[in-house]
Amino acid sequence: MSDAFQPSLDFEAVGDAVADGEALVVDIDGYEGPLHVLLALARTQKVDLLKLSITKLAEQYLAFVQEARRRRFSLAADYLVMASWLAYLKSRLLLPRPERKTGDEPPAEEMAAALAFRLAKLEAMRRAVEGLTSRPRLKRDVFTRGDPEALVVIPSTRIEASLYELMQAYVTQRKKEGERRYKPTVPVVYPLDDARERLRGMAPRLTGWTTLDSIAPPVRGEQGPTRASYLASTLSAGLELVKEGALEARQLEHFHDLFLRSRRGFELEAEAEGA
Amino acid sequence: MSDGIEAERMVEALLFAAAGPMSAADLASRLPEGFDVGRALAGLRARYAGRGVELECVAERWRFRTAPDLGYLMTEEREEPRRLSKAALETLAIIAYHQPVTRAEIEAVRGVSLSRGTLDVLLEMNFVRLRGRRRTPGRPVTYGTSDAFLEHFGLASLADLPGASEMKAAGLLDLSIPAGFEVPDPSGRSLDEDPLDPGDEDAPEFAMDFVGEGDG
Amino acid sequence: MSDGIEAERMVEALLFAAAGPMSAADLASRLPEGFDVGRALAGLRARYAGRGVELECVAERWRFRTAPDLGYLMTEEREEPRRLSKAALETLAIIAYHQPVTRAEIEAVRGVSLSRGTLDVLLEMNFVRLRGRRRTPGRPVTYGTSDAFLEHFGLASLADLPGASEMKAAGLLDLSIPAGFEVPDPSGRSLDEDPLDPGDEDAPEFAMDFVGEGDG
Repeated sequence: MSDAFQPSLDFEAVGDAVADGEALVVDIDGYEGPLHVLLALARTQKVDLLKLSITKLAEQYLAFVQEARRRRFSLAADYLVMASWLAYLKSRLLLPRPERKTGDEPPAEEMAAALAFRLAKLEAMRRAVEGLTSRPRLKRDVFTRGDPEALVVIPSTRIEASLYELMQAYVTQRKKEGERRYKPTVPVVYPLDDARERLRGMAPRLTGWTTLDSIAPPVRGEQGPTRASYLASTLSAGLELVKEGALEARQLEHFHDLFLRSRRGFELEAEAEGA
Repeated sequence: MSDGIEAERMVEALLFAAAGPMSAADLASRLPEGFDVGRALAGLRARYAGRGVELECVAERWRFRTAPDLGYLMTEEREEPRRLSKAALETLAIIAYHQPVTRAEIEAVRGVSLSRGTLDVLLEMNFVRLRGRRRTPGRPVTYGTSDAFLEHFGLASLADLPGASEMKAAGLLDLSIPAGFEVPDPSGRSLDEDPLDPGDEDAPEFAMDFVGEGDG
Repeated sequence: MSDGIEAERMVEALLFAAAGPMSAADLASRLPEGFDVGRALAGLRARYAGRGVELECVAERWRFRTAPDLGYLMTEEREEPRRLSKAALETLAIIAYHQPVTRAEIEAVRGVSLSRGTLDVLLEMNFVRLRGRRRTPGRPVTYGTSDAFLEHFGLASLADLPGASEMKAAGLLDLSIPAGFEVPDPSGRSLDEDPLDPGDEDAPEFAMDFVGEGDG
C-alpha cells in the first residue's frame, strides 16, 4: 500500500467516525463516498479516465467540498481527508519536475495515475452494475415454467384411473342393471279354454290321424299369441280330450310329429265294423 | 413480425409461465387488444403436436403438458399412484354419465347401496362435487363431476365423455345389450335441479349422509 | 422417428417439466443410453429461438424461460424483486467480477467501507456465498457469487458477465496494479485461497463480522 496515497487513511477516518457514532454512510446529494464524487466530477471532463487531468479534478473536488460545507454543517471526515490529500497532490503536480525526493514517496505523476486507475476501476464496476441490471431478470423479465411437473408429475393424491377403466366400469354396471331389470313383456298366450273349445268342436271331424301342427290355429298378426303358444295350448287341450276319451294321440318316435284323431271316429269306425 | 406469430409467442409465454391451466378468456384478458387467441392456440397446438411437450385443453382451459409417451422419463419423482377401488370407479362412472344424479339413483343403477366411504373418497379426491338438489320430495342432493375429473381424464368438457359408439368401438358393448340401452348425455344441465342451498357443503346432516350408521 | 428428433423430444419434456435448470449431465442420466444430449440441446435452442419461450443456459445448466421482450405480459407472475440499494448492487458487481474477493478488497474498490446490511442482503438473497479464505495474514474470508446469481441474471457462466473480457483486457479487474493497490484476480480460483474451514459458515466470529459492532 502506498504510503503517499494512503487510501487506508480514508477508511481509518471512517472507522474513527463510526467509533465517534457519526453517520456511517456519507451520502451527499446521492454520493456514497469521496471516490464516487470524484468519479462523477471526472466524468464532466469527458475524457478517458486514464487521461484525466488530476489537477483539474482536484480543483473540481475542492470546489465541491467547499460548496458542500457552505450548505451543510459538516462533511464526513473521509471527504475532508480526500480533500487535503488532493490539495497536496495538486500542489506536488504543479511543482517543477526535478523535485526533491521525499522519503519513499512515489512521484506525483504515479500517484495521479493511481488515482485515475482507481476511478477507472470504480467506473468499470458502475458499468458492470448497469450491464447486470439491464439484463433480463428472473421473475421480472423472464419467467420459468409456472407449473413445473418434475416434482409433481404424479403427486401422491394422483389417482390411477383411465378413461377406458371408467367406460368399462360404466358399461359393466349398465349390463348388470339391464339383466337385473329385464322384464320380458308377458306374451299373449292362446288360452287353454279357447283351445279346448276349439278342439272339441273340431274333434268329430278329425277322423284320420292329423298332425298337431295342422290342427293348431295359424298365427294372426304380431299382437296375437305366438305359434309356440298355439301349439302348446292345442297340445294341452288335446291331451285333456284324450283323457276324456274324445281324442287319441300318437307319436311314432321322440320329437316326431304328434298325431291326433277323434276317438269317436274310431268308435264310429268300430261300430261300422261291428255292425 | 406478423400479428399471428406475435400472438402465438405471447400465448406461448403466458401458458408456460402460468401457475395453472388458462382459459381462452384468461389469455385474452392478458393480451393486448386485437390479438386472436383462438387462432394462436390452434397454431401453437399444431406447432407442438408430436413434440416432447404438447398443448392440451382440459375443462376448456389450456396448458402445456409433457407428451404422454415420455412420462416414463419423469419416473424418478413418481409416487405410487392410488388405485381407485372398483366400487369408487363404478360410482364415479355413474355420476359422470348420469349427472346430476342422486345417491338413490346411483344405488338404483348399481343394484347395491353405496358403501361407506365410496362417495367420500370421490369427493375428497375432488373428482365429484355436489351439484344441486333435485326438485323432488325430500330435495335430495345431486352429484356431478368436477373440473379435476375432466382434467384427470383429459377431457375438454363433459360432452367429450365417450358415448355408446366409442364403447362399442372399444369392444365394451356388444349385441347382448338390450335394445333400450342408452348412454345419457351428461353435458346438459338438468331442468329439475335446484342450486345447492347455502351451507349445503358442510351441513351436518350432509356429513351424516356419508359417515352415519345407516350407510350400507 | 429418428434418434435425433426423439432425443430432442425427451430433453424438451424433461426441461419443461423440471422445477429448475438441469445440466447436460442431469439430462443424460435421465435419457436412455445412446442419445446425444448436446445435439438435442443445440437443436432445441435453435428451434425455440425467437419464440415466446426460449432455451437458455444459466450457471452451466439449461432451462426454458419466457422471452425477455414479453416480460410486460407477466403481470400476475411477476414478483417485485427486492430492491437492491446502489451500494448493494455495486458490491455485488465487485464480488461477481473480482471473486474470490475479501471484504477489505470490496471496500478498497468502492473507497467506502461496507455499510451494515449490504453484504447481509446479498448473502440472504443467496446471490453471494462464502468461497474460502485468503492465505494472507488474518486469513480473511473471501466472497463469490452463487448459481442463483447466474440464474437470476441469466448468465451461462462467470465468463459471460457483461463487459468482463474488456475490463479484464484493460486491467481494470486486476487489482494488483499498480503496486499501491490490492487487486484480486477474478477468474477462477485464486491460488492463495484456502477452502473454508469446516464450520466457518456458521462460526460465531464470522457472524460477528456481519452483524457485530465493528461493521463499518
